[in-house]
Amino acid sequence: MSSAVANERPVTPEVVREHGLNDEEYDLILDIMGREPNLLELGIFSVMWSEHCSYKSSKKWLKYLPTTGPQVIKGPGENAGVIDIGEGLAAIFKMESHNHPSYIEPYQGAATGVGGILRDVFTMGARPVANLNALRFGSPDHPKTRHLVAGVVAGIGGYGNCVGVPTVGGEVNFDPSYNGNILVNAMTVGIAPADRIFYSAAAGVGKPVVYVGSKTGRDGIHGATMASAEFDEDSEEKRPTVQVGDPFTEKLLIEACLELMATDAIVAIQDMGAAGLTSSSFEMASKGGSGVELELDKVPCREDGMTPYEMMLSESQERMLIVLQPGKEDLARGIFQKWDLDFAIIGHLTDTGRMVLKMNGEVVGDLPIDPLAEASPEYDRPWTATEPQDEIDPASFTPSVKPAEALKRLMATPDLCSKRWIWEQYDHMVMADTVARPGGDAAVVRIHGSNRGLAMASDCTPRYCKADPERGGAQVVAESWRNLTAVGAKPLAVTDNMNFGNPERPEIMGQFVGCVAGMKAACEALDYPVVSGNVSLYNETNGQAILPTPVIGGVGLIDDLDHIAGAALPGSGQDLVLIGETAGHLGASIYLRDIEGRSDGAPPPVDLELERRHGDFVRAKIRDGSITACHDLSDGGLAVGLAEMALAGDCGADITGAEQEPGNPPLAAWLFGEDQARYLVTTAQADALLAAAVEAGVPARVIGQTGGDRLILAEGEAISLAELRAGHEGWLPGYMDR
Amino acid sequence: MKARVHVTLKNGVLDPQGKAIEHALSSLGFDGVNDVRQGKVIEFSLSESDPAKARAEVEAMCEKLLANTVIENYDIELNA
Amino acid sequence: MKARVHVTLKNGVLDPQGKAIEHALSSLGFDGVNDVRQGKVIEFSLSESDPAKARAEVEAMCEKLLANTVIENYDIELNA
Amino acid sequence: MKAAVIVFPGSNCDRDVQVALRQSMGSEPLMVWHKDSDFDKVDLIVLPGGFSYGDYLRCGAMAANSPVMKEVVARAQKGVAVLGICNGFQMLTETGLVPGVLMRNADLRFVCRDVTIKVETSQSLFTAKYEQGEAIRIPVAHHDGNYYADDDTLSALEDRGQIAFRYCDQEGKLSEAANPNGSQRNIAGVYNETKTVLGLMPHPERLADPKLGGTDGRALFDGLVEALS
Ligand SMILES: Nc1ncnc2c1ncn2[C@@H]1O[C@H](COP(=O)(O)OP(=O)(O)O)[C@@H](O)[C@H]1O
Ligand SMILES: [Mg+2]
Repeated sequence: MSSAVANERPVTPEVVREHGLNDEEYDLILDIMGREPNLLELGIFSVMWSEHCSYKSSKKWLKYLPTTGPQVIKGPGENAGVIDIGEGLAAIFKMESHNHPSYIEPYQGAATGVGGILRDVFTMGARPVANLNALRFGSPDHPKTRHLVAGVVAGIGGYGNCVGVPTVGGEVNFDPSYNGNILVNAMTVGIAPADRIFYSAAAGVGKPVVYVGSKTGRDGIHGATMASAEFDEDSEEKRPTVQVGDPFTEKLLIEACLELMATDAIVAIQDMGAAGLTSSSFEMASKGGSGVELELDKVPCREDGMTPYEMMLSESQERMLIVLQPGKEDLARGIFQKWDLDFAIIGHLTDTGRMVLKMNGEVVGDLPIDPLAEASPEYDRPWTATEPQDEIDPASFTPSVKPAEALKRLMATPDLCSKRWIWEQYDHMVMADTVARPGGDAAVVRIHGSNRGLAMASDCTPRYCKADPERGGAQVVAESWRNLTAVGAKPLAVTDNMNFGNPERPEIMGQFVGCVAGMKAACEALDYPVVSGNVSLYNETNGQAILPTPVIGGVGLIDDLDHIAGAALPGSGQDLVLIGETAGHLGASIYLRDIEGRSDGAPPPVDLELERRHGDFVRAKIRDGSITACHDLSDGGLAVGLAEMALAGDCGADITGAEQEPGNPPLAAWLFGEDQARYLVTTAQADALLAAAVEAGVPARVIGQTGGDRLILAEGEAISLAELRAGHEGWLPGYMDR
Repeated sequence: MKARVHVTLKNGVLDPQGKAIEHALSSLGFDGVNDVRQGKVIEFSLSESDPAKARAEVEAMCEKLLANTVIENYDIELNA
Repeated sequence: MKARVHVTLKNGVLDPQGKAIEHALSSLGFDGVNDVRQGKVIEFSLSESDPAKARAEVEAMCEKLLANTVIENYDIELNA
Repeated sequence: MKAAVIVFPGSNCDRDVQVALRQSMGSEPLMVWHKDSDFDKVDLIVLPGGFSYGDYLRCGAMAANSPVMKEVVARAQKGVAVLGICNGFQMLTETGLVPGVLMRNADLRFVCRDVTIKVETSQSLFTAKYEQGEAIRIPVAHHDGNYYADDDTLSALEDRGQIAFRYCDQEGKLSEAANPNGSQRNIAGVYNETKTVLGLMPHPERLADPKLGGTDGRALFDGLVEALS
């Protein structure tokens, strides 16, 4: 090999270990290469085989998830999933984690997380139309939490607001298990013409490989391997390089790429995400069954003297790799110059099946593509199932406080309080198509220029997943489906973000396996396939794992924006109708945890057949106009759901007396139980609605009426909206300004 | 005592602001301007009058709040 | 030639960033910190080597772009 | 009426205002790329919201120095109506077409929500379709909307009737609570001396369609079309 690498570090066992490769993996490398790799080649193996890029621990299980359906245009395996939304359009979406970088540098970590997921979506030809974010922080009492919340939220806003894509939804939980490992999962939804989707598979000998966007610096070298290594106390000391995002350049890159995509110049396109130039060029060639030769001295660099190793492993942001049709170079160059972006032809496709890297004409790296991709390790890690928890008999305990007091407290807890302080820092209206803003069950974004819309939401209930991974996994999917249904949308497909601890521990691997099983069952039963996703493992600090957190981002379609529902009570004089059965499941509930200080018990069972029947009924009744407001019941049960509706509509309600119906569980369980497959709706035509419910085999009953400025809960006990609002709206700003 | 703290991006860290300023200056016709970097300067008065103690205090402020040492350097000037 | 430009708010112009830093420092337990002001520092290299010409050029940059003289002052340092 | 929307690198409300103008005009506004300084004669020039040049250095500062802005300033001086929304307002202050500056929000946070603003006068091209004193609901979305000018300038603006809108509560009363960003005297928008140039922080184009939850912004565009046709 050439002199360009002569003065790089020799590959010693220590260097191999620093690259996160174990002995077996290194033996495999020797086998594939037929010789010892140099440092550059070793670096490439290390990122390609990192957990982050190779999914080596999760691959085996992810295969079980259903990924097909008539609506699916492209399932997992590309940059993002693609579904058909009719009228010649496709929705393209994905969720991705930026957990570790956000813990180290919350603003830039979260910002670059948004930038990365945006690129995954527009690289496929879609104009991004919405962002969502699922956040998990440590205990509010932990000294770092406030700073992390402030930084992450500012970073998500700082990037999304500048790029001009509305951030329309998300979720936020607090739990001590995230003290040393926060979760920042970002999701982007885009829309593209269904017949103009761009893929990464690149074929055609001699076709030019083009680099566009920002210049390459020494950013985040080894970021991908960092994202796969467990945290320990020194990781803060090591201060690994964190990338700085440039949303302005991203905005230009979006416009330039979409402009180029409107021509027929592109053969393949791929964003440079984790592992930058390495994984992008590798994937393009590997998927296209071709080879690639790159001249690294042509790579636009921000700094002098960058080595091939640094260029190949840099994670500088806002860059894309494109394979062009020969002869289209000038057209493409013109577009990128118009947008003041770098453009450089850095190589071409070959038919050798190898990746050949040159620097100033000399070969500095030469690896076989298919063997490396195929041999990428896959582990069947040992796992142990989580011990089931006991069901909690709702009659088995005496509540410590009266319902009104419990409700007041719950509405002001970190998990259930209003997240307005967060979403008001996000521009959620830019693009002027946000029909339902943050605050409801799902955001609704109009498909530009039409009267149709997409509904989207992100969901996960980690405490259920911890108590019973399989039930929890199913519940996550069911809740997502319910949230879309509650606005009147037809749920179409999901993206997932599997956040777990160290998979080398059997109990953690067991959580993963259980959650996947539950998700599989629910996705199948609800015709709600997984079209894209992301896995983030090793979320632990000093052996303390996070709660299993498989986040689901769901997307649904609304055919007619004149027939949607919101959660706000629509005014006085309407009937409140509870859809679904209330057995009063309190196991693993918010009520038990936050009011009674217990986190034991089995989570509520998920009956997927009922979910479907109840949801289909509710959706049909939203569409025919008989439901005037709708909210699915989840965390905190009926009482919390009702309170949220009342606050959103600034209208009270009276449900006293409903608790006495024969067969009801004890009071606390009736009000706060978290039974699934339930919705609370309002209607001006209760008789017709109940009759239709009977016909559809859906349990439904009138539990009260809207009106006034108080909630009258049970046994006549009342609480004013003003008091509820003060706590609900006050907790987060109060916490952050302290 | 008066303190002046400069907080600048570490070498090699992307500075989008600096890049944009460089671009704007050149399109305004200012040629020959290179390597533009933008940082912050924070000035304040300090009741501590012992120079060594003051420096230690300001250093602690930098580490805890004023700079993000993952990507930024800081530099402290003190004046009586 | 290297230039360093400080851009700071004029006296009397309220500085929300400075105020926020002051508040944050005091809640971190740093007492006796007052009059916090935050400004910008812009550093670059300049091909012009004549000091007078360089200063005039940088002054023009400040007037045209780097500072908003309605609320900001600027201060130029040059180093060969 | 003919209108042009100037598109800067980093503009992101250009399409939104294009849609609102199209709705009120019944025809397409011209979309002018910032490098294109000799665009057709128009009656109205709109500087849209967004993050021109990333809002790096100071919001609007780089756009204000771009070649197309020379042309905008020249036309404004000849009496062509100019509407700067949000980032466009920041550009107007940076060019000096309207007085004052827009500083970082007092609480340092980006803010996106509906606010109510009081129409200070209906005697302008922009507000003829509103009632004087009316409180209208319009969204804001900005990080740097904290309007500042020295006291003499503020008083002069008030004397000459150059204040266009002020943040107020739903009853039209000015209060600190209704002020989303710390602006002096609750100022949300100002005119130039001839009231042919308006800079305002809130986004009327975002509530000009009942589907988006309100139409209070529409009268601004309708009024312009009527006045300039
Ligand atoms: N990080 C966030 N960003 C934007 N919106 C958020 C965020 N967190 C919560 N929200 C919004 O707050 C509302 C309530 O969230 P959540 O309680 O998780 O809803 P649900 O229980 O219906 O899933 C939703 O509209 C959601 O989009
Ligand atoms: Mg919900």
